[in-house]
Amino acid sequence: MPSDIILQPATLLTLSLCGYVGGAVAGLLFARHAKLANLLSFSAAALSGVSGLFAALVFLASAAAPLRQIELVPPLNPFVQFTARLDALGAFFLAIVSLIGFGLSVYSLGYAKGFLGRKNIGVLGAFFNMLLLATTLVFLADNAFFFLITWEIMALTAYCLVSFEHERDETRKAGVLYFVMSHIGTGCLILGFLLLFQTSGSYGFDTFHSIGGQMSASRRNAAFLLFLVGFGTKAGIVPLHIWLPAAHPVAPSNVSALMSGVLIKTGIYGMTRTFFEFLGTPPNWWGVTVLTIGTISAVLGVLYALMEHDLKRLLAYHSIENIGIILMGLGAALMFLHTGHGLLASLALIAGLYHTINHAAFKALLFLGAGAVLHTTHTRNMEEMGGLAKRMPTTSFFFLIGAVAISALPPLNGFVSEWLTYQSLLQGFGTTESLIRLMFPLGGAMLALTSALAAACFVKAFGITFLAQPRSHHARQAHEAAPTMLIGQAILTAACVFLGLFPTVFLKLFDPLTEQLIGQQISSQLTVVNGLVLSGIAPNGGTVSTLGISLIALCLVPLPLVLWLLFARGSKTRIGATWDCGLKSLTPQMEYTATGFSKPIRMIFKTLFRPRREVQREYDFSPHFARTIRFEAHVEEIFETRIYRPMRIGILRLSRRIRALQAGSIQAYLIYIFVTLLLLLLFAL
Amino acid sequence: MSLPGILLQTLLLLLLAPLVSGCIKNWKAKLQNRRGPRVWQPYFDILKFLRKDMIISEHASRVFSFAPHVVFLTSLLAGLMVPMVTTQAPLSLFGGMLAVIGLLALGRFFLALGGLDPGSAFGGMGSSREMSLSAIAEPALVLAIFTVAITAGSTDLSRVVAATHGPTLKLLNPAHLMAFAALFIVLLAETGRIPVDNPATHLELTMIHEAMLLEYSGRHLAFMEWGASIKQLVLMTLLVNVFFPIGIATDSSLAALAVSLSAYVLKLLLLSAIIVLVETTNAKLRLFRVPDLLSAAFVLATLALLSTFLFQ
Amino acid sequence: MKLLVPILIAPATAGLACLLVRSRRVMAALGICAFLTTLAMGVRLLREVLAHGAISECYEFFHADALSAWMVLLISTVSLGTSLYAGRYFQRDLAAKIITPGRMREFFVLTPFFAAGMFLVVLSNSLGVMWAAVEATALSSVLLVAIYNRKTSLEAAWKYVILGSLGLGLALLGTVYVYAAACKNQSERLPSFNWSHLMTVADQLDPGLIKLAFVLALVGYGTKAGLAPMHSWLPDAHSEAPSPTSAMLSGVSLKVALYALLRFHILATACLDSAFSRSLLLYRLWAVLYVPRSAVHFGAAQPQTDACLFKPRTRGSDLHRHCDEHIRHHLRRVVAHGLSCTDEASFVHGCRKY
Amino acid sequence: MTAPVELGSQLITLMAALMLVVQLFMVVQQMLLTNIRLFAIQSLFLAGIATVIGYAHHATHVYVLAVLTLLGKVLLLPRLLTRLVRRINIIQEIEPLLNAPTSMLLCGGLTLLGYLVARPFTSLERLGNNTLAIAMTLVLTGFFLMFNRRKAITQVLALLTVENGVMLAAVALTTYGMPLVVELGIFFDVMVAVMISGILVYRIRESFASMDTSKLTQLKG
Repeated sequence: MPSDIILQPATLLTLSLCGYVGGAVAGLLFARHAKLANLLSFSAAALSGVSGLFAALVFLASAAAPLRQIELVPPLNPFVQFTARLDALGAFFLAIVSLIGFGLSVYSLGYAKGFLGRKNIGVLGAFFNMLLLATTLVFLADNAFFFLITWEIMALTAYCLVSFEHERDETRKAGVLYFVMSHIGTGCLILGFLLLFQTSGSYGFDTFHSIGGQMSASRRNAAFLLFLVGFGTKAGIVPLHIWLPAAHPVAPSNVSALMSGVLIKTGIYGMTRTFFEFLGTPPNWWGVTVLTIGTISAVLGVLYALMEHDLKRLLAYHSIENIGIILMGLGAALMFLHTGHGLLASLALIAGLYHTINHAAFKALLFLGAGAVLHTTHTRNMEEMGGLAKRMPTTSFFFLIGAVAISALPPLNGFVSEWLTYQSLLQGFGTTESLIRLMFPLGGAMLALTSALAAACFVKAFGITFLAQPRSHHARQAHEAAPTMLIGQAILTAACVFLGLFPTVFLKLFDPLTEQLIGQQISSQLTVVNGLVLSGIAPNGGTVSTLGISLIALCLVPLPLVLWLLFARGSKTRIGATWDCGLKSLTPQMEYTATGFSKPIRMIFKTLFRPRREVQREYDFSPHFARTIRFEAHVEEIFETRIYRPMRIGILRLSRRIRALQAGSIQAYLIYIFVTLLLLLLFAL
Repeated sequence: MSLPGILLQTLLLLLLAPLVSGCIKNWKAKLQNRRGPRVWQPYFDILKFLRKDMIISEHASRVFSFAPHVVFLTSLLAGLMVPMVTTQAPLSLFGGMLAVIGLLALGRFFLALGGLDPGSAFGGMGSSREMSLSAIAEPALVLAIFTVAITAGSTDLSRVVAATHGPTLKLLNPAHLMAFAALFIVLLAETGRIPVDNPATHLELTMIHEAMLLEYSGRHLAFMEWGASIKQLVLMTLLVNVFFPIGIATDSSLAALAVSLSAYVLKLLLLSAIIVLVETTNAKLRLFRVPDLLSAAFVLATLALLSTFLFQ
Repeated sequence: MKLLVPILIAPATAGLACLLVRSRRVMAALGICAFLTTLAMGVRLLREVLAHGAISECYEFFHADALSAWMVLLISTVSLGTSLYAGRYFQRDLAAKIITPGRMREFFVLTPFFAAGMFLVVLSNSLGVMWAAVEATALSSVLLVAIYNRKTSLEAAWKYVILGSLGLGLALLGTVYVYAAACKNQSERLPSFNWSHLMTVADQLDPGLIKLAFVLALVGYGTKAGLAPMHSWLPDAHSEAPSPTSAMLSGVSLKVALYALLRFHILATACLDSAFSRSLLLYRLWAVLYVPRSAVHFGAAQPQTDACLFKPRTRGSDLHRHCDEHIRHHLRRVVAHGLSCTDEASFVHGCRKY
Repeated sequence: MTAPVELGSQLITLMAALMLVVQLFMVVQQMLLTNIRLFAIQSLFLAGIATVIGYAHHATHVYVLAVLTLLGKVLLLPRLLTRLVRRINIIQEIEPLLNAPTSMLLCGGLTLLGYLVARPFTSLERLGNNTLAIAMTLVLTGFFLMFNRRKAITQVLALLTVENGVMLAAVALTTYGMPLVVELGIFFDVMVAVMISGILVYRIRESFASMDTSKLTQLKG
C-alpha cells in the first residue's frame, strides 16, 4: 500500500515543491556558514528534482490518468485561485525542469565552492531553489493570474541570479536589459490573457480550452501576436533575442545552464499551450510566421555563434539557434493543423518538443562544461584556453559528447529530433497545393545549413578550448573539476545518450500529450520492429535506429584491430614533435585561433556581419619593425545597431521634449488645470 | 538485414574504394601524358602505412588517435546503408539518406578535430576550411536528396532506388537531371576534388583535406586514407545508383547479383572518368570563389525541387 | 457590532497622545500599535463584509462596503509600514541635525490624523463629510510635506496647498450640485445625503446636474489624485516630503482621492447611461497614457521624483486595475443593492471597454 | 405673505450681483490691503444672502451659517491677513500676469461661460434668479485671479473667493442649505486652510525674503 501512495504523482509533486521551498529557506537560514548552506540548499534542490522527474514520468506513463486539480492555496477571491493542474503538457515540461534541475544541483554542490570567499553561497542556493520552484509552478499553473504571478517571480529570481556577480559593470547592464525585455514580454502576456478573459469570462485555463472558436478573427489574431511576442521574448526568438547573449554569459554557470536549459523553454511551453490548446484551429499564416521566425532564428543564431570567441556567449547564441529549430517543428505542426493533417501535426509537434528536451539536456551539459573550464581558467575567452583535454580529461569528454549531440550527429539525441523534424518537413511537402509547400523543403535546407554550421562552430569551440597547446598560464595550470561537478555532467550526458539511443521508449510518453493537444496517438506508428527503430509516419517513411547504428559500429570496431594484427604487429608508436617546417619548436601563438577558424565563414557571410578590423602598429623608426601591433576585429550586431539603438535614442529625445511640460512655476500648473476645466465644461454642455 | 549481405558489402566497400581512387589518379596522369602510379597503387600505400611505425605529436590528446577509427567506421557504416548491388541495402532498416549524411558529417567532425589537435597551423587551416565549405555544401546536398525523396515519397534509399528503377525511364526527367548536377558539384566539394581542393599537393595554401591528415602517420594514416576513399565511393554510389539504377539486382539470385555487380563497377568507372575530365580541364578555384560554386549547386537543387511539380 | 467607529478613534487617540509624549521611541510605538489595531479591525471588517454585504453604523453616518473595507486594509497596511519605518528614519535625521525635535513631534502627531482623515473618507456615507475628510487629509499632509524647512520643500508645500484646496473647492462645487439634484426630487425637508441612499434613487436624479457635478468632481478629485493634466504638484510634493510621508502620500492618499472619484463615477453611471462618465474616465486614462511623463524623468536626478512620476502612469494602470477590482466589488455590492443584472452587466462591460 | 418672498428673492439677486461686482474690483485692484477689505465686503454680502434665505424658509441652521460667515470671513480672517501683510510690510502688488483690460475682458468671457453652464438649471432656484450663474462666475474668476497674481496672499484671497462662490451655490441651489454637519465641516476646513497657508506664507517670506511666487520655480521637470 505505501508504495503506490509514494508513487502517486500528486504526492511526489508536493514533495518536490516542498523540497524547493525547504532548500530556499535552508539557503537563507544558514547563509553565514557557506559550506552548510551550499550542501543543504543544493541537495534539497537535487532531491526535489528527482521526485519531480518521477512524478512527471509516472503521470505520463499511466497515460490514461485524468487531469488532476491540486488546490495549493485557498482561494482569496473568486478570480485568483492558486490551483495547480498536472496535465500531459505540464508533466512533460515538469520532467524537463526536474531532470535539468537535478543535474545542475549536483553540479552546483561543487561549483558553488568557487564563490566561497567572495560571494554569499546561501543566497545563491536560495535563489536557485526559488527559480526552480517558480519554473515548476509556471508549468503547473491552472489560472491566468497564478500563471502570471509565477511568471513574474521567475523573471525576478532569474534577474537576481543573473546579476549575482554585480560588481562587474557588464553584469549590471545585462541584468537591466534582461529585466526590461522580460517585462515587455510579460506586458504582452497580460494583454493576451485579458483578451481571452473577455471572451471566456473567467481566468481559469480550463475555460480557455479552444476558446479561439468563439473569438472574432481580429481578436484571435491579436491574441496570437501578443502571445507570440510575449513568449517569444522569453524564448529568445530573433528580433527579441538581444538580452539572451548578454544575460547568459554573465550569470554563474549553473544559473546560465538553468536559464538556457529550462527558462527559455517556458516560452516554448507558453506557445504550445496557447497556440495548440487555447486558440483552436489556426489560420495558415500563423504556422507560416512561426516557421519563418524559427528558420531565421536558427540560421542567424548559429551564424552569430560562429563569430563569438567568448565560450558562454557562443553557447547562448546556440540557444537561439535551437529555439529556432523547435519553432520550425511547432510552425510545421500549426500548418498541418490548418490543413487538417492530424497525424503529421502530432509528428511535427513531437519533433519540436523532443528537441526541447534534447536541447535542455545537451545545452545544460555544455554550459556545465564551460563552467568547469571557466572555474579553472578564470576567463571566458577561448583564445586564452587550449590543451585542457590533457588536464581535464573527463570534463572534455563530457563536453565532446555535448558538442556531438548539439551538432545533430548520430547516434546522439540531437540527430534524432532533427531527423523527426526533417521527416515532418518532408511529408509536409505533399499536404497543400499552394506555393506555401515550398517552405518545407527550403526550411529543411536551412535546417541542414544550421546543423552543419553548428558542427563547424563546435569543432571550433571544442578544438580551440580543449585541444593543442595551452595558450595562457591559467590554461597551463588547469586542473580537473571537483567530483560533484563531474557527477552533474555525467547525469546530463547519460540523459543525452539515453534520449539518443532509445527514442522509441521515450516517444510512448508523448501519447497523452498529443492526445490532449491534437487528439492523435501516434507513438505506435513511430516505432517499428519491436520498438527499436524509429520511422516516419508515411507507410514507406524512412526509418532510422541510432541503437542499431551503434551496435553495428561496435561489431565493426574489431575490424581495424584485425587489420593491425595481420599486417602491423611489429610497428611501434613514438611521441615526437609536431611538424614545424624547421623552426626551433611550435609555440602556442602559432596555433590556429578561434577568430582565424571562423574567418572563412565571416568572409562568406560578409554582407550579414559587415566585419571591421583595425590594426594599430607602434614602431620606433621604420614601420616594418613594429614594436607592438594591436589588432581588433568587430562583427556588427545588426539587430542591436539597426533596431534597438535608434529606438532608444528616439524615446529619450521624446521624453526630453515632454520634460518642458513640468515648468516649475505654479502659474503654469494653474493654467493647465484651468484649461482642462474649461474644456471639460464645454465638453459637458 | 542479412549477415552475409553485411559482410559481402563491407568486403566490397573495402576492396573497391582504393581501386576507384587508384583509377582516378592513374587516368588523370594519363590525360596529362604522364605514366602516373599504377591503378592498384593505393592498396600498396595502405599496406605500407599499416606496417610503418607511428609518430604522434606530444601536444595531441587522445582525440587525435581516436579520430582515424571514427572516420573509418562512419564511412563503412554509411557505405552499408547505400544500395550498391541490391536495391535493399544491408543496413537500410537502421537508416536512410539522412543517416548517411549524418554519419559522413560525424566523420568530418572528428577529422577536423584530429586536424586541430597537434596544434600546427596547417591542421587548423585545413579544419577551418573543411568545416566552412562543407557547411555551405550541406543545404544543396539535403535539398537535392529532398527532391529525389519527394518524388519517391520517402528518405529510405532502397525505396528511392526502387522508385527510379521502375519501368518508365525517369532518368531524363528534368528534376532528376538538375538534382544529379547539384549532387555532382557537392561530390567534388566533399571528396576534395580539383575545383574545390587539390588532393595531390601538400602546398598549404591549396590543400584542405590533405592538411588535416598532415600529422598522421602509420596505421592512423592508413585508416584515414582508406576512410576517405570509402566516403568517396559511398557518395559516388549514391550518385550512380539513385539516379541511374540500370541493372541493379532486385532479387538475390546469383546471376542477377553478377550482372548488377558488373553494371555497378562499369557505372563507377564511367563516373570516375567524368571526374577525371572535370579535374584535368579545371583549375583550382580561389577559396572564396568556392561558395559561389556551391550556391550555384544550391540554386540547381532548388530548380530541381521546383521542377518536380512545375514540369510534371 | 461597533467596528467602524474604533477604526477612526484608534489613530485619532494615538495622534493626541503623541502631543503629550516627549521621546521618539514612545511616539513611534504609539503609531505602530494604533495602526496594528486598525489593521486587525480592517481584516475583521473585510471578512464580515464579504460574509454578508455592506454594514453601516450609528444610523447610517458610517457605511462600509467591500470597496471601503478593501481600502481600510490598504490604508492601515501602508500606514503601519510607514510608522515602522519612520521610527528609525528620524533617528538618523535627528542625529544629522536635519530636523528639530519639534518638527519631528509634528510628524508623529500629524501622521495618525492624516490616516484618521483617510479612514473617515473611506467610511463616511455622506458625500459632504467625505469631502471634508479629504480636505482634512490634504491639510494635515501639507505641514508634513514642509517638515524639512528647505526652500524647495516650502515651495512644494505651497504648490500642494494651493492646487489641493483649489481642486477641492471644485470638488465641493460638484458635491453641492449632487446635493442639489438630490433635493430637487424629494419633497421632505432634509433629504439624506448618504451615498447608499443616493444610489437607490440614482436613476431619478436630474441628468444635467449630475453631468456637471461629475465634471467638477473629476477635475477636483482628479487634481488630488494626480490624474494627468492636473498632476504637476505631485512630483514636487512627494520628493520633498520625508520618505515615510511620501510613501503614505503616493501609496494611499492618491488612492483615497481616486476612491472618492470612483464614488462619483458609480453614481454618474447609475444615473446617466454609462457612456458619459466612461468616456470622461477614458479621456482621463488617455491623458495619463498620453503623458509618458514617466519617460520624461528617466534622466531626472532625484530617484523619488522618478518614483512618484511613475505614479500617474501606474495610476493609469492602477485606474485600470482598480477598475477591475472595483468592478468586481461593485458587482458584489451593486448586486447587493438589487440593481438589475443587465444594467450591471452593461456597467461591467462598459467599464471594461476602456 | 408673497411680498416678503418676492422682496427676499430680489434682495438675494441684488446681493449676489454686488458680490460679482466686488469680485471684478478685486481682479483689477493692485493694493493688497484693499483687496482684503473687498473680500470682507463680499463675505458680508454672502452672510446677508444666507440670513435672507434663513428668514424666508425659517431654516435655523442657515442662520448659523450666516453668523459663522460673518464672524469668520468678515471679521476674523481679514484681520489676520492684514496683520500678516503689515508684519511683512509689502503693500504694492507688482505687475500681474495679464494687464487690467485683458483680465477684465477675460472675466467678461468667464461670466458668459458661467451663464451658459448654469442656464439649464435656473428652474431649480427658489429665491433670486440665476444666482447659480453668479456662483459659477465667482468660482471661475476666482480661479483666474489665482493664476493672474504673483503674491502669495492674493492667491489665498482668490482661493477664498472661490470658496465664497461655492457657498453661494450651496445656499442658492439647495432649498434649505446643506445638512449642518457638512456646513460646519466645510467652514472649519476653509478656516484651517487659510491658517496653514498663512503659516506657509510667513515661512516663505522668511526664507525667500519675498512673497513673489514666481520665484518658486526651483523644482523643474
